[in-house]
Amino acid sequence: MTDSKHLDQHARNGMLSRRGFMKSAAALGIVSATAGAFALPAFGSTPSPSPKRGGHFRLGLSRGSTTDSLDPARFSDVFMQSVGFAIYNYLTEVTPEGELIGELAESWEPAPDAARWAFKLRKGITFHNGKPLEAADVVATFNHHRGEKSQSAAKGIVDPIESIETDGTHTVIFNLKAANADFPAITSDYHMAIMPATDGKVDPNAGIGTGGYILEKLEPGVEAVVTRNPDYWKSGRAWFDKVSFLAITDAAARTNALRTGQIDAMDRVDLKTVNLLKMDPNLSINNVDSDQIYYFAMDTQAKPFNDNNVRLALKHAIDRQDIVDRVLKGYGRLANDQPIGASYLNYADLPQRQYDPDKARHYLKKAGYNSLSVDLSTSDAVFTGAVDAAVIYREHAAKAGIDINVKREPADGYWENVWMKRPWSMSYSSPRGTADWFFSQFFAEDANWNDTNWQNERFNTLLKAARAELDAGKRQEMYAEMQALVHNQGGWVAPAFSAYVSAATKAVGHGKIATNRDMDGNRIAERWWFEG
Amino acid sequence: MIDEKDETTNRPILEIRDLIISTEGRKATRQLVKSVSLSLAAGEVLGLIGESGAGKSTIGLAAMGYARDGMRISSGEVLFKGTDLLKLSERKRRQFRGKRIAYVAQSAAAAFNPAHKLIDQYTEAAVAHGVSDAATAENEAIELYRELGLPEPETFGQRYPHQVSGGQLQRAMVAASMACHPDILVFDEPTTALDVTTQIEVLTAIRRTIRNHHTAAIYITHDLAVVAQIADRIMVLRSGELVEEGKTEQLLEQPKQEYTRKLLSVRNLHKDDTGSGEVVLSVDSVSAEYKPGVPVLQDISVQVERGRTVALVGESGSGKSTLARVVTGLLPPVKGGIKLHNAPLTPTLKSREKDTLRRLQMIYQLPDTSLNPRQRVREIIGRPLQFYLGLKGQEMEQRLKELMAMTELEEYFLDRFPHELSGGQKQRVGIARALAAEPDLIICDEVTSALDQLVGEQILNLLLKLQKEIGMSYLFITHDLGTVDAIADEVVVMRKGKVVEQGRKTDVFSPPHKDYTQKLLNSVPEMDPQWLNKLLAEA
Amino acid sequence: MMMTKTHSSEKVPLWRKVLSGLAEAPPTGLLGLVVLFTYLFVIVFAPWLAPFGEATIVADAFAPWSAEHLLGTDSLGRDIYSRLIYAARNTVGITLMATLLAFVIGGALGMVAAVVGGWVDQVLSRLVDMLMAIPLLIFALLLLMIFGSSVTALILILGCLEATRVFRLTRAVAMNVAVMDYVEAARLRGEKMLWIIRREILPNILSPLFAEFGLRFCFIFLLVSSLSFLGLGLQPPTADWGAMVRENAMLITFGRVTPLLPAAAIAILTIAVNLVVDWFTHKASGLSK
Amino acid sequence: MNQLLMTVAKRLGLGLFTLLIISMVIFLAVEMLPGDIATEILGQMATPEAVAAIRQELGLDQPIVSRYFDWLSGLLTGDLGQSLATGQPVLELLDDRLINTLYLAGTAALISVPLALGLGVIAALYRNTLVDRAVSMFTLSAISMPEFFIAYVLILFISVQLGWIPSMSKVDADQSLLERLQLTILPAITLTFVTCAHMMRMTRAAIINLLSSPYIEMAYLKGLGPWRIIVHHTLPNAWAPIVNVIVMNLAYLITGVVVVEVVFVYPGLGQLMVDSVAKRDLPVVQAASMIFAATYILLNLIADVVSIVSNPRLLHPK
Repeated sequence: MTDSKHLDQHARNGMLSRRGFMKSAAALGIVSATAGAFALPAFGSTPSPSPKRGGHFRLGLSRGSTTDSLDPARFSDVFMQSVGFAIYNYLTEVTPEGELIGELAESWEPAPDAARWAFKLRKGITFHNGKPLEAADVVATFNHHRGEKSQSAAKGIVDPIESIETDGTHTVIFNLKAANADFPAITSDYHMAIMPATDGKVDPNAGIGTGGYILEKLEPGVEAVVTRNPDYWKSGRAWFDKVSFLAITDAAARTNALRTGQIDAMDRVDLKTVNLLKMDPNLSINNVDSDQIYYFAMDTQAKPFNDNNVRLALKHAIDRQDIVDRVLKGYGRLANDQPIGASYLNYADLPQRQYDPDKARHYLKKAGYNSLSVDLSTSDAVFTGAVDAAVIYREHAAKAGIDINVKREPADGYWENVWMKRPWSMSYSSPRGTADWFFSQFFAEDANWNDTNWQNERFNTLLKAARAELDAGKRQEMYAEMQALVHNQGGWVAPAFSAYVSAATKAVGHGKIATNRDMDGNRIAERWWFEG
Repeated sequence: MIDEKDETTNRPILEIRDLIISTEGRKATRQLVKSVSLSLAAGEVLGLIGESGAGKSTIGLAAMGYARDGMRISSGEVLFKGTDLLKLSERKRRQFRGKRIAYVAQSAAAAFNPAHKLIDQYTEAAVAHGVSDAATAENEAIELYRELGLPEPETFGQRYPHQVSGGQLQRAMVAASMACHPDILVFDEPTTALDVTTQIEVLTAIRRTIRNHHTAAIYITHDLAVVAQIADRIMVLRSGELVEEGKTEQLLEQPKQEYTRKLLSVRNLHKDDTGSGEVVLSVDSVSAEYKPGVPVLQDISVQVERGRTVALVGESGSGKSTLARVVTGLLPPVKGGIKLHNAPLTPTLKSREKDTLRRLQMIYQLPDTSLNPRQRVREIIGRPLQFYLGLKGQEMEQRLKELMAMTELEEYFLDRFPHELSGGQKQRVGIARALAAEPDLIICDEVTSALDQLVGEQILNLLLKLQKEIGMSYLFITHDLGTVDAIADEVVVMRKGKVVEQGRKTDVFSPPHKDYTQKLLNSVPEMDPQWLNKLLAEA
Repeated sequence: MMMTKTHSSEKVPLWRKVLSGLAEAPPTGLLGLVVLFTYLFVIVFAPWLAPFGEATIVADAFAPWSAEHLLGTDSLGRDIYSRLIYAARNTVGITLMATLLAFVIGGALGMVAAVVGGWVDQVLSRLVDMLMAIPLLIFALLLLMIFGSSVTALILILGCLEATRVFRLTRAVAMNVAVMDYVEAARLRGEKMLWIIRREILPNILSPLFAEFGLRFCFIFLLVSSLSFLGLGLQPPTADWGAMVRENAMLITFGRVTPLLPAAAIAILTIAVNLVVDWFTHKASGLSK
Repeated sequence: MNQLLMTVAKRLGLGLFTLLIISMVIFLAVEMLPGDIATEILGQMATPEAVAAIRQELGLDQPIVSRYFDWLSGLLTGDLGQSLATGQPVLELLDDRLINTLYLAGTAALISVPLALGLGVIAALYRNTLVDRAVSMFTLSAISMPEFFIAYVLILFISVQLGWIPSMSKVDADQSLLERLQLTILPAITLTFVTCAHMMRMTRAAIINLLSSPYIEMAYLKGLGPWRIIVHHTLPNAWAPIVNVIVMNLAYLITGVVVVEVVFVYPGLGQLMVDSVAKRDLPVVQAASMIFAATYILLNLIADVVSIVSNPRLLHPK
């Protein structure tokens, strides 16, 4: 029927490698975009076996907090994100295959260059309160995150937008400050939930969207309950009658709830006991490869990290496989000191850097050191096992004559006081939709979270040029060079991409699970179902 | 079970044979009662007398088949109407206790449960033993209360123990012991904790009860004069052994044993008047109060001359101890002043010079609480030497030995802890501590009342000796007129914070007396078995 | 033994007293003592007893029990036996220090309040009432967030907070002693407050304080492990029993025994401490009779 | 009776003052925490502009003193303010959770207090025997176990293996009392383990302490049985210390059960408080602290009242 569906078929038949698939899909996207319109078929992959409507789906999630808010500008973790994707729709959607398709947007086009984007909205969609979706709602939604007084966590993401205007009731035009070929991907960000506007303003706490489920109640830190939206405009989605999102912070409590049938699915399986959990015949463990990256960020302006030889020494002084094996218990894969993973459109397959104490010593000598002692700040606030990872790294580096002094910082206030403040600290990052998005936020000279203080002229020039470049081949070359620059000169020692490991009872069915965010791209409520 | 009351008039109602009671423990046991036998006929009153450690209370409790924690009845028989209580199970024994043999404890204030009303504590035993129902028992209680002269007998039982005075409480306890109409009553020092005037009321009540109900009784006391009023027969005990036994009159008039004679001959101390005219302490028109507006002392003036003893006498609540607190500075007076050697003393303790403090020393009533149990005697006595006089090393050692000698204590006691000493020895340490400061005046607060008679007498002797040797002055607080007679040069009789009478001992103690002094003097029991009868007849 | 009653012969050497004390000890007390000494031994000689380092990764994760790794390895491949031994050090060390600190602060202030009385007592008591009204766990949490959860901060904060409980008890028992005549005698002598506290009060309240020590030790230990549950206790990779139970707690729900080992270590220690405390207090109460 | 009222009035006054001071202490402590609601909500995603905007919106840019007095004057007019994080009125946030917390504490107390008293009485009755030792050992082992350990073991046996009671105690307002009870029973048992030993030991000690009293000997000499002596003669006089320790444990049950809430996913106040501290949601932290502190003060007041009522000396002065 359509190319994308065709591709999907191939993927399932194993005819295309994963990356091969990505590349083809990317080419398709670009071609469509340049062709002027982005015609949209059904939504991503059609569910495989036999989806059945109905049932009360109970989902145990780890990061619910009593301070959770319905305001998408304040979404911060998997709990509210998953609720958000159940009750809201977005302009665009990332399919499980990593393809960007329209959701509320029927099509979009850059006009005339990549600095101005026009999105055509679907017609006939109504909000839960009965109000029809119009361009003004989209404008108000984006304005909620923009401007001087924005309190949104997504402010940085929408910063490139100069102004937004409407063209009729169903077209929104974004004027960007500079060209950006990847702009449509940004609109799929979980903060950008489209809300109804009254007098040009949205009420972010009303919890009203166009999504497949209607919010029944949110008890922050306890549960959120949604019921199926009978008038949902998508077909073949939102199978459950009712979904309860339960906040279960404790991993053991989550596991027990799943084993005793009090919930149907859970996130963040405890990796220490995952092998024991696998023995339960009623459960299935979903190990979803992702591009969530764990890294050690060096301040490239601070001694001794201002010497690239030191950075290279440290990059060679870590046994990445050991980290994956011990900290991630194998649920992850090697990273290569740069953030762009295999799921990205413009992934460059650079040679994997190996653990090589001799090489590390060599670079250390080149930098003028016989031995080196450095402080590494970390905390389990970064990710579960972060301190363990640092301790293991310390053991690896010791073999290269580098003494890493692991400094455990208070978990509380880590992001405020440690990360980007200390010369060397640990951090993690979820994947961003595109390489540009990631680089702009973390490696560009003016990036908000340039946690390595990295200033590379060639990189910055390339980044700007690539945004304006609409030729796929040239873009790929540029991004490949940028990835190499970060890999060889950047301040990240990135050992691993972690997998999303979740579990569900065998009664729950699903298609291919998306890799872009946890719990099927946070769209578990919309995409999963109970088997007949 | 058939009541055997009538059948047993000739046979002893209670017989104890070869009773041995020893301490319980993993270490070598010590015998507290060494093979004592006794018998009690129906209606008979047997007095058990002796000093502390004589085993008299232990025997009294054993008569009920009961031994306190840490003690064990190791052998012997306790036959109640022929039934050996010791051979019964605990459950069976319980059927005798309170029902056939009842107990009256030393301090009713402690032996009544503070949480329950008096009437409930009366009816409890009767109901528990199935002798009568609560209502009947209550009526009987009211009858008994009336009989014992308790105020408002109908409602008296509705009070809680703390709402009743000591003498009334002791009478209430006597009443409670009668709840099951027992065959035997065991009185364990029932008047010891009372003031002399109250003692008479209780004694009268006890005697009346026993006689009216023809109850046999074991009466335990350390005071021969008291037991003389009530007992038909007396057993003198010492260290768990029988010293002598006999009919009351016979034993009082012709004691066979030296120990008994000693007990009889107490309070024959002699005291010469030792005036010197030099006033050491002068209390001038002192008034004091704990709560504003509630005076505890009113306009008291007392002078103590060097080498003399002034006794403050009065019943509890008379304010005599409060005066000591005022003198020592613990309670600043609201009016009046105190002079030491004519130099005015500042009212509060804090403002007094070290040397002033040194000149005024104190000896306390209870040697157990006045010596720190965690300090050795050396430290207790040595501290004032070091603190006031700055002695150390050889000098200190020398002085310590002198003080031990002065207080007639062995030198090796210096390394003992207080709990390793006897009561009298402890009190001597207290005296040595006071002497160590080389004071001008020692305040003695009831120093003998917690001690056995003979021991107390030795302490008084020591105080007298010291007075003679070093010319010590004493302000002597006591409720015991016998003691006053023995030691004082001057007497101040106090009542309710006021001085009733004051003057030289010879004057105060010879007629004509003021009413209150008269009453006090009359209340002191005498060895004459007819004393109580006479007193009651007079009244 | 023949002994003349001279001053010098009265001094029994300490070791003999200890020996005779032990001979009279009830079997439970002895058992407690033996356990405590075993723990002490382990704590002192931890580096020699532990075959591997506290945080060193020595083998694959979850290695089974073997000759080389007596109790196997944990999820990171650290030797559990070695960690148990080091944990003794950390756990007992921190808990003991915090408990001692609590007793030093709370004990000292409690005695001052009891002896001095008046407004000093009022102020201290009200202050303590107030501090006690703030839930301990939450307050500890707040303070640890402010000052960071280093070992020093942990000891100081727990010590200070628990000191309020100790204060209450000390004040109460010291009050009972403060009304004794021998304290009045010392006052009348003109002794300074500190002397009275040190020589007259303290020796006489040691036994109830000691009894409290056992329970307080348990409570502080539990607090440390609760805090580590909430992520603010001792930080990894430092081994402590509470954290070891916590780290492997998930295994309990699968019926595995690993978490039982540190838990048992804790339970045995607690019981031993309380057995010894019971024995001492029992002995002390016998002494005063 | 008069004295009782006086005591209550005095304590209440003092309690209010204490609350005032505590509110300042907590306010200050939360202020001293690194970061504020803005940085905590935005976390890794914080930009200075967004942080500043949130601060301005919530008035966090005002000086601390004026913010404190704003909060205080709100409190005096019965307004606990809104959660900084969710904008919900604090009262709404609290009420369900407070009920849940009280329900759990109540259930736990209903199990543990009688159990502790019973065990304490038994231990005192059979003091220094095997029974006493066994009770003592058992309760000591129980308190030496971290709460979560006990909880996991209970879950293993009762929920996972036997499947009797769900492992998750997610109560809500719609459930019947019975359903609630079933869900609350596991956390309540866990808390029983934690609190029982302390109360039991105190009961035993308080009773044994009184057993050497003359009036107990008197009761023996009246021929009464051991149970009657303990229950009727000892216990009434031991109430004061026992109630004190019961009250301390009740306060703990209400204020200190965060860990149990986490393990059993029980929506109580503790979790709310910890989350709010983590997010620096000051009005919620303040309100929860005030509730906790007031609970503590009231419970202590109750203990004092019980001490007075159970002691005729205080209740009926001469």
